[in-house]
Amino acid sequence: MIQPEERMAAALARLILDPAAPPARHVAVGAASPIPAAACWLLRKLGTPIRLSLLHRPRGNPFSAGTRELFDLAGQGRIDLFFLGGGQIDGQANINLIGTGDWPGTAARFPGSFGSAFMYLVTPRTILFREEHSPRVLVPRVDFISAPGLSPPDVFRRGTAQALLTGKAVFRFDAARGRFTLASVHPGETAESVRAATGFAYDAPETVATTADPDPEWLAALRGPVRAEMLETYPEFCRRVWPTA
Amino acid sequence: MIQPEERMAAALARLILDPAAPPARHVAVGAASPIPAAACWLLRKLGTPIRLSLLHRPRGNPFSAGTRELFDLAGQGRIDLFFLGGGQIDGQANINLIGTGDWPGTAARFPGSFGSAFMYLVTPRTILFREEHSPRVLVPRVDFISAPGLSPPDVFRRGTAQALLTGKAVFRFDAARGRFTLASVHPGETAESVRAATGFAYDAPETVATTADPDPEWLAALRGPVRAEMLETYPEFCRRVWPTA
Amino acid sequence: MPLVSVEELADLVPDGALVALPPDNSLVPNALVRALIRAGRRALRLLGVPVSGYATDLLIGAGCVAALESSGVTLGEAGVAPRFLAALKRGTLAMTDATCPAIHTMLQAAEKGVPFMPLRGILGSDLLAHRPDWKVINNPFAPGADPIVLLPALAPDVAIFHAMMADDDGNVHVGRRHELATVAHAARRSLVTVERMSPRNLLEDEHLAAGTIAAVYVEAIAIAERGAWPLALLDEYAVDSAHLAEYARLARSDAGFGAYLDRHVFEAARRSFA
Amino acid sequence: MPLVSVEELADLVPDGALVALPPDNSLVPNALVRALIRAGRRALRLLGVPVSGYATDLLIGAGCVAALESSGVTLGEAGVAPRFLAALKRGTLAMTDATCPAIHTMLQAAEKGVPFMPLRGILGSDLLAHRPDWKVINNPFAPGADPIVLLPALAPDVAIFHAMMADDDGNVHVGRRHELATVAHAARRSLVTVERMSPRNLLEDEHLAAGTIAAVYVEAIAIAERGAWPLALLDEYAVDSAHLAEYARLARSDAGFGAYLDRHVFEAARRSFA
Repeated sequence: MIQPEERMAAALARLILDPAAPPARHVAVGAASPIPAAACWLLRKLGTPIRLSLLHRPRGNPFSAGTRELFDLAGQGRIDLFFLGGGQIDGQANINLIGTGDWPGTAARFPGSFGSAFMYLVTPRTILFREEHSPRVLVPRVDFISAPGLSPPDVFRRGTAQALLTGKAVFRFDAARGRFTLASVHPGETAESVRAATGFAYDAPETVATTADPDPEWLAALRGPVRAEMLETYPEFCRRVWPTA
Repeated sequence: MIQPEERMAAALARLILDPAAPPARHVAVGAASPIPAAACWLLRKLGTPIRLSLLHRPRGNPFSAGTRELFDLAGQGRIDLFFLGGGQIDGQANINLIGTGDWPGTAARFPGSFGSAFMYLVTPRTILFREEHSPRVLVPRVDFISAPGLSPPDVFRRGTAQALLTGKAVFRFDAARGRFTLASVHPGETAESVRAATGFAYDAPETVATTADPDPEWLAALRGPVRAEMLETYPEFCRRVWPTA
Repeated sequence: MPLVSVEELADLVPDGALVALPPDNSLVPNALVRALIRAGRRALRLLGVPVSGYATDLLIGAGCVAALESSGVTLGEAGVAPRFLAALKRGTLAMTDATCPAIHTMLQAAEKGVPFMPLRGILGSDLLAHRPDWKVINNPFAPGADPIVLLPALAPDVAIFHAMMADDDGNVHVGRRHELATVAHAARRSLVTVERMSPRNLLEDEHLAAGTIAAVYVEAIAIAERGAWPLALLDEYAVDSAHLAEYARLARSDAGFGAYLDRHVFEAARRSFA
Repeated sequence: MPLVSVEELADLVPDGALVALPPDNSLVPNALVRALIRAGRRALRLLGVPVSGYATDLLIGAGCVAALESSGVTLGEAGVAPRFLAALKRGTLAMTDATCPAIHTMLQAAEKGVPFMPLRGILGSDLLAHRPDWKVINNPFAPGADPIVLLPALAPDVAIFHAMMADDDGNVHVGRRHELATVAHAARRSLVTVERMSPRNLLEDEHLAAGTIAAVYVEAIAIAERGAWPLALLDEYAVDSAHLAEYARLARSDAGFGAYLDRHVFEAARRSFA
């Protein structure tokens, strides 16, 4: 029985490997991102030479100067890929981590913008990630922009969203058109069920692919060495996804 | 027999203690300044609670981030007093550590400006110090300004020279008038011998005082505990001034 | 360097002070935070460096806080920060949103004694519209149009944190947590709790010196064993996840939070003083 | 992380590179400097971080250097830097004068990935007139006139330094010498010599981690025992003052400097390879 988290980790791993995207030699993953971390560990365990910086790993992360060093590295363009989520994400790849209603979130308050307002612009490649796929999260227009998906041409920006992965589907983002295209739907979903759950407009091919399951080698890696690596940093996640391992 | 270096250290110590000058709670001393260092150690050993930061002491200096931390502290205004020398010093308290002739010192080249261009403006109080007292060093106008003695009113500046100590005399600097006044001449010098050795114009009282010798208590401190503290950081200086101690 | 009690250390934080606090993964001075609550401190303005968690939620719930500037407020795996959300809803907390590297940059500017520092990014974020203190200029080094954000120096009145050890001169060891060095340098004064005293000077040891914050920045020190509890202290002890989960559960309601405060802030102190 | 010989490390520094060097009191990679001279490297542009001494004078005398940016050039207690003065007089060296905190600031800007940083002071210094790359603006946060200097980011092509140890992952330990961390972060790549390898990961140790520069910045490492000689290495060995005095004496003349090079750079290597 493949867990949804395992499928999403595998889908992220395939997005990271995408040869059409800028290279991902150094990937940073935040504290609240166990599935992106699993995807990166999966690639490392399978031999892809990516440098992986886990921001909140208590020891052995590459930063001797705290998380400020991550932002400095990213400012230099030395972090190739970052993952961002959002309380809301809209069809132009804007993300909102502030809240809804009046500023600073009188209807619903999200945790805050963290590094997103900076990382989204200075990182050559961002993968948006949010498990909940609903019209509440995927909105026509975010209430507030923590970090914009698109910038005017005179604004310094190294890249933007490559894709959006949710619990139901994979979307690709076309920065030139400022629009998502449905790339695949996860097993159990259809083009129609995804359309119904998505608040923003997007393009879709006539026949939509199904997101591939991780093959047995990947599954074994996830449940073995990847889980072992993640146990210290993401104990709750490991207990939930791999309770009997 | 009192050494000239001992007399200069004592004269500096008295200038540091001057109650009319801004307080000197934290004093920084550079690598090339053994006499200022001796003055500060003298005050410490005699019980004055000044914090003394020796920039090039290999261990135990207060900077865990190298000399950059000194400049950061000074930038905040947390270094109260600094010592500066000059290949040339002029009557407006400008100092030249660059050289003479054409830029960057085709006639004579000095070592370079070090931190002077910054420290002179951000430190509330500077004591200028140069052992050689000659028309070659004390000039009407420096060939190049490493750091200016005076700044226009709109330029951020916390202070300027309090005084100038040489091997022959002590001068006070009046920033409002932009002019030195002779305060005392060392034993063996006269108002006339100092005037003859000084290239810049300055004021002098009708009767000029003689720089006081260090009293026995100060001499004993210099030759005992001060020398012991300085042996590691300034070995050549200690061997020269206190060869038989 | 005065070695004082944790209660005396709390007395050195005045009402209304701008107080910088480390994030939950790094040397949070929870013993001092509890002492601030017992001392009835009011109208504190907290700064998350660069984010906020348990200690901030506790202080807000206890009524000590008038304003918060932070890039994120969460209890991590224990979930949302319930007292923060409640105060925001009631309108009793003035919230200023930031982004992590902007907070680091504003502190770096204060550390360096410069009035501002630039930072890439941020342009196009609604944060900017709500930060009249952040300015946009054109990069003077660019040949053409190149807008860039300038952030003002931010010097907290007090930085408070917990460290592994201090020496008699007042130097304190924080190991690799160098972002704490920046805030300690930037703040007007630092108040520090430590697990223990070191018998030797920390700056004299080449290995320890690199992770040491010099006494020049430290105003007073108190010993507080397990002073970061229920959070972790580097290699020394782990986070008490069960306790944080209990906190997250109780703090959902005013009554539950009150019971938590009674038990873990007030009664615990009475027990230890008895 | 490739572990190479010192000669191979020298091969990674191209002719014409902008090379950052630490000051004489701090981890100067003299074994690598000698290898650069033996390799006949030419047209290097040296950056003193923030000042320059023995290693710079040696490279200038050996004809490896076209340009130098520094805040001061001296052999300390051994006196003036004779080959620097000779090259300046002959007009074979393009000298750019700076002031120490400006060099730190330009490197900090590169470290942070911002195009510039401000710095107080400098106004009224003739340095400014000879630095067209330094700009003065009015502080946008000031209500009135408040000129302030902006310094551009400066990213050296290569930072070279000597450290106490490295681990198998390529992390290197420099102890308290954190200004080296800034230049290592700012440079496009760092080439490092070390006294020895560490059997354990330096970043896994809370004490050592604070003084460790992460492998992400390091391109290659070579072992060079006593690699800072004749300068000091922190607590490990002291400066060889007698040797520096001999250097200062010999380097006063072209012939004397040639004899010094033969003996201490070329012959010493032949002896160790024999």
